[in-house]
Amino acid sequence: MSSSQYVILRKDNFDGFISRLSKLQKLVAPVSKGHNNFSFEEVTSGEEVAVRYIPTILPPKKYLMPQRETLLEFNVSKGLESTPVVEHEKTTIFGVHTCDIAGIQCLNMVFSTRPRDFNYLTRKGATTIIGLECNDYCDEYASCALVNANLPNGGYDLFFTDMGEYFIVHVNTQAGEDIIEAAKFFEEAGDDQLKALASLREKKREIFKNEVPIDPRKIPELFDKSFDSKVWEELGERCIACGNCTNVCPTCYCFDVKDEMNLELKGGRRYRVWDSCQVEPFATVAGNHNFRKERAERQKHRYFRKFRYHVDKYHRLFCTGCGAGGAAEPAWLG
Amino acid sequence: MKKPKVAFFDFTCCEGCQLQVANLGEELLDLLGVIDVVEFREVMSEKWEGDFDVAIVEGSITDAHGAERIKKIRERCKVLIAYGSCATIGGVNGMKNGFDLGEIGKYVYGSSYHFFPTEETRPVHDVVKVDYFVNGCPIYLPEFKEVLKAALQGIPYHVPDYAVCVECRLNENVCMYEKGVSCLGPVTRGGCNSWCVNNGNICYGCRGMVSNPNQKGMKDVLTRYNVPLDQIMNKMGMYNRCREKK
Amino acid sequence: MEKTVINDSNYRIRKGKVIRTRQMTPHEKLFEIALDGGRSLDHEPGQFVMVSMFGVGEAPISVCSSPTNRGYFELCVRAVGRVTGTMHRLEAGDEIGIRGPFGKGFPIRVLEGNDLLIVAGGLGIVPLRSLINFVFDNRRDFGKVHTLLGCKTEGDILFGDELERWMKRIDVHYECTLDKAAPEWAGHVGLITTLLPGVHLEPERTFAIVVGPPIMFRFVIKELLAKKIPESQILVSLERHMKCGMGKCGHCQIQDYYCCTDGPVFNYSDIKHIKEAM
Amino acid sequence: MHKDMSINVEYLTRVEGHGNIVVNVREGRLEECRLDIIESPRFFEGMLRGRPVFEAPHISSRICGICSCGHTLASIQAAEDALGVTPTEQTIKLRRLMLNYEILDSHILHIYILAVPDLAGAKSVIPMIETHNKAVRRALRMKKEVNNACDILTGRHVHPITAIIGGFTKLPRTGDLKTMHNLLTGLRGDTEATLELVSTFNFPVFERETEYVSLVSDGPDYPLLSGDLGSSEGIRMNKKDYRSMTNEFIVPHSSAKHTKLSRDAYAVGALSRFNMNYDKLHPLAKKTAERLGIRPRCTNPYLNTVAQLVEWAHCLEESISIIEELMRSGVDYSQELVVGVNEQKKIPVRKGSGVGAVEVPRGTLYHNYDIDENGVIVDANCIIPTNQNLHNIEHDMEKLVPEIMDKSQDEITLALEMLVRAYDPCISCSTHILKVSFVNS
Repeated sequence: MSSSQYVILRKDNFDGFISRLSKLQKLVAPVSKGHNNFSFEEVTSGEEVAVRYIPTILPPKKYLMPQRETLLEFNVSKGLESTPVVEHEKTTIFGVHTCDIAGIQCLNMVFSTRPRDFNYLTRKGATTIIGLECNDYCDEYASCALVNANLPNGGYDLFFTDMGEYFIVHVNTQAGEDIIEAAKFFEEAGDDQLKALASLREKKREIFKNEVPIDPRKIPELFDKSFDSKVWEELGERCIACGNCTNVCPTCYCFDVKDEMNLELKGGRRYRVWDSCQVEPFATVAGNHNFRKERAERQKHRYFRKFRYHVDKYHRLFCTGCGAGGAAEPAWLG
Repeated sequence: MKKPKVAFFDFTCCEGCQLQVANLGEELLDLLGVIDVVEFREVMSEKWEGDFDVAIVEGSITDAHGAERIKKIRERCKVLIAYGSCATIGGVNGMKNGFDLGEIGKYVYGSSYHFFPTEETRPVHDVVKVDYFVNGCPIYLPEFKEVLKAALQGIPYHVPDYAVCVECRLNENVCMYEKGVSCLGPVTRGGCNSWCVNNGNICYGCRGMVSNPNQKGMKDVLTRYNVPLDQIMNKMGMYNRCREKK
Repeated sequence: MEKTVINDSNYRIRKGKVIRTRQMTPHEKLFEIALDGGRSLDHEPGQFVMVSMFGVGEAPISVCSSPTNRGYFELCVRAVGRVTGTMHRLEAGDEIGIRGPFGKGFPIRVLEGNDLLIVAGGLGIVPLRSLINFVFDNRRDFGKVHTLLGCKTEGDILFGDELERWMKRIDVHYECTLDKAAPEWAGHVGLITTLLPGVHLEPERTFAIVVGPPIMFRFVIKELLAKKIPESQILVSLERHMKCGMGKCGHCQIQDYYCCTDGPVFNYSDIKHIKEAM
Repeated sequence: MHKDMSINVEYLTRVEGHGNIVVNVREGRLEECRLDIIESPRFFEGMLRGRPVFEAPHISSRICGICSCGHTLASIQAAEDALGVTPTEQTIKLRRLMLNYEILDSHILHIYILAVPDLAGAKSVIPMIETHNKAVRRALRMKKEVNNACDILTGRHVHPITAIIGGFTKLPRTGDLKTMHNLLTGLRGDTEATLELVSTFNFPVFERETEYVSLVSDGPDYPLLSGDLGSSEGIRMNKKDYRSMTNEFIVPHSSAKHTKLSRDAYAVGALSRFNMNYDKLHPLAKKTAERLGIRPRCTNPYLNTVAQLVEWAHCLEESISIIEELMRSGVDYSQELVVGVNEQKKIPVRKGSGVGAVEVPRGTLYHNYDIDENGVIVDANCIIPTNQNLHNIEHDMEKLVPEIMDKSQDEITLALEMLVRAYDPCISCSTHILKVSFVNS
């Protein structure tokens, strides 16, 4: 660890830092919604931020890939006119856990793969990510150690670790450094503090153990063998096809493209919205043939997308072990 | 292009859906730029004798007079849109079907109950063919606009056939079951943007049930949260009573 | 929220104009389309475009004309959904939005110098017509050409006039079978698989190209393998729900593959283990 | 001049619900004059039996889309009365705001879309888009803005979501208060323009003395949400005794029941409230009244529309004050409720009977429930403002027709239609709720 990359933020400066940050550009962070539920929302002060939180109802992917975004504006009143657009807003996301950062890294891979998705990439460029370390498991659904997402592994501009009296902050990018510069609350980390961080990480290795008794490298192979397994039918019987599991998943990115006319029927917009492979029409073609008619087939598809299909293409699992899918729905790969 | 003639009609209902349309505000004027409203009793004195392109119908059919009237309207229009729970699923009027019609008549009107003949409540499509449905009590305006535009463009509108939970999760509401109260979201058709849960109340099922609910899965959910099935069935009886055919 | 125009957006629409239309059957209509500014589509046989009906949506449509036709291309559309239903109202002179072409078409360079066995079921003739006409326009590049067509009834046969011309050509072997035929029908009756035994071919130098409804593939491919055509010389074109055409939206995913970017034309040897493919 | 005349205005338009006016004149003498109600009944009171009282506000809101906030509030009040629940001060404040929104929304709808076309000589608001575009746009805007404010507080205006027994399921955030404040203060200009427009109209000249009924109270506020029942003949009683106030009786031609008190008929609504509680109006509302030349006691029923505009000014200013108070004091979010249908018994349940009496746009609305020890409704009764006005309308017509007999049939028809419309009758809810009560038996 090079000490120049680490700075300290004392806890009594946290509120000042958050309010300063919120004045630089739109700032979002996890906030409590009661009943042990959290969500990323716009904040302007430190007290609004839930520093300890379990995975938010929706992952922070919603800022990079909004639930609904306009792709094209058109006018049909005198000949066809259409303009492709991107909607974006400079945004800082504070308090992103390593599982959600891993999710954003997956999305970055998908949307950077040619043909590149300029709507996503524009928004990615406008987003600053400030990570926040989990010193311990957040809840019983997490399996981040299985997929190696419990420790920081890039994908952020700044990374905060809660050390009790203070946060130790890893400065990873120029954008991160700019924030440190602009908010005058940081001091350089000393050796003791770096040592404390190292020992915290050491302790984490004791706490976070692979939650599922399999070697993660064997997962794709295991899935290859399970394609015709009965387990999918059991899942299908319990699935109510609500689509929650895909909506809350940090790596799910499927979308639908729709048109909307203005009321005077002269112009309108083409937009995309999140879609879910779990709902019936997802794989239905014109003429009503559904390529995944059964809930069991759709659940299987979802699991294979997390653990098998994308491994060859993107060289990584598309599960971040956040446990959100499991929390949203009782059925979980056990 | 000639503007399509559109007429609004109401049957047994609270007329709140018409009011929702009035709540479009100045957007109404955009709408009036592309359609020709020929009958809309609540805001217009004008009457239209001829045929029309689109009939927008609110309310349930609850007596013989209503049944005759809706059949005549169907004959006069090319496209019929049923809007609001009363029209699409019978809605709260359906609660009446849980009583003996003579008994409920006497309870409300006393000895003169026979002046007010009534029949079992029916949604509009149980009497005449309906081309488009706008569910909800009241209608959700963004959806109404989508349906109306689809009707004017001559393209189908597919009522969402997924649970309210889908939209509720996207709105990042804390699940009502987690708050300790039961909610009909898991079995009710979405499309309302989880309007009631967004405002801290539960879903009462006003949009009708999803067409292919996983009953076993649903029972699992109820068991998980210790909700008795009859409590859910009683709630279903508020809007969805007309599903139960004698 | 800022809104910026992105010129390199993948969702940019190219404007086209309907030059001519022809009602082919009660359900299918043919559109001849020219792109704005006389530019050519530059597609390969087997590729598709996303057609925009603004305010209604987009739908993937196979290009059914050969790229040898310059200055225009053709789409043959069955009215089954919102977009295709609306398309049927278009007439000559109307404008239309086009994205694409998208996907992998038939590998022309690989096919050259070989015999071709083209098997089309129902609407499968639409993408294949692009290939067939390309082959005819470059007839010397290919060996023997067998074309087998299966339809439900006589009324479902598309491009009937062209088929008659193909029938008359001496450099092509063409046969058509109907599932159900009127008594006056002179041709074959029965499933398309019944035509295959009658085709004489040299399997090692023959590429079989199969396009049809999902149910057809399995039976036809079984016959082809029985005829000793190598797995790697069987090509299929698959249909899936598509929204973006760029391997992102997820609708057309077939296990490891995205039909829109990895297909729609696949080599059978690549997908034979893919259980969801056929 | 002796003449025979028969007027039958079927499906009276531009009022909510289905009503017919029937007038028979033989040899210059009025033989018959009545308002038929031909809406199909809905049996709400019957349907409420057997349902948990916690569902009552949701269900009875569906009696009428126009007054759904009013029905919700009357229903909540009756239920809380039966259960013995006392709402907090904050809840009462927010409920007053909610009721104001409803009155604002309903009055502006009535003034511009139902009444102004008659006064401007237009068939309806539709042709006025051409002839009075600015006014139509203003009307739609005013309605929309009030509606938007109401959406913030109640989730939506038509069948409100957040108002339940015990309080609110969602309370306005700081930003919400600010938005509502902006929306309402932004309406002051439009209020002025409306005042100018209405002051150019010539309302029909017609007077008939009648009894005016509304809520009354000893407090300083213009009583809308709570109070005793009072009449211009000096009667005052507790809301528990509402049946002695309304004295419902059946008339053969109408599916809505009629009411009377000291005289043959009595009136409720904006004009009654104006006559009864003028002193308690906001100073700006009084000023509005002065500028429009209306004074208590006003006995021209056509001027109900003017009284509505006075009330609009009052409710707008009072709403702004309530919001400003909340902005100053802050909102106590610990009062936000999670109740569902009270399956967790968070609100204690007991056997009892309760009455709700609320001034809704068209007059005093009563809900009355008897509940058993499980909180299930065993008896329900609702009395609707329009019901109470029907008999008064008929008496107005009986006096009016002979006075205008020399006019053409079309003119008479229009005068009668305008009269009925001036009461802003919500026939749809009045028939939904008919119930015979057996007070004397």
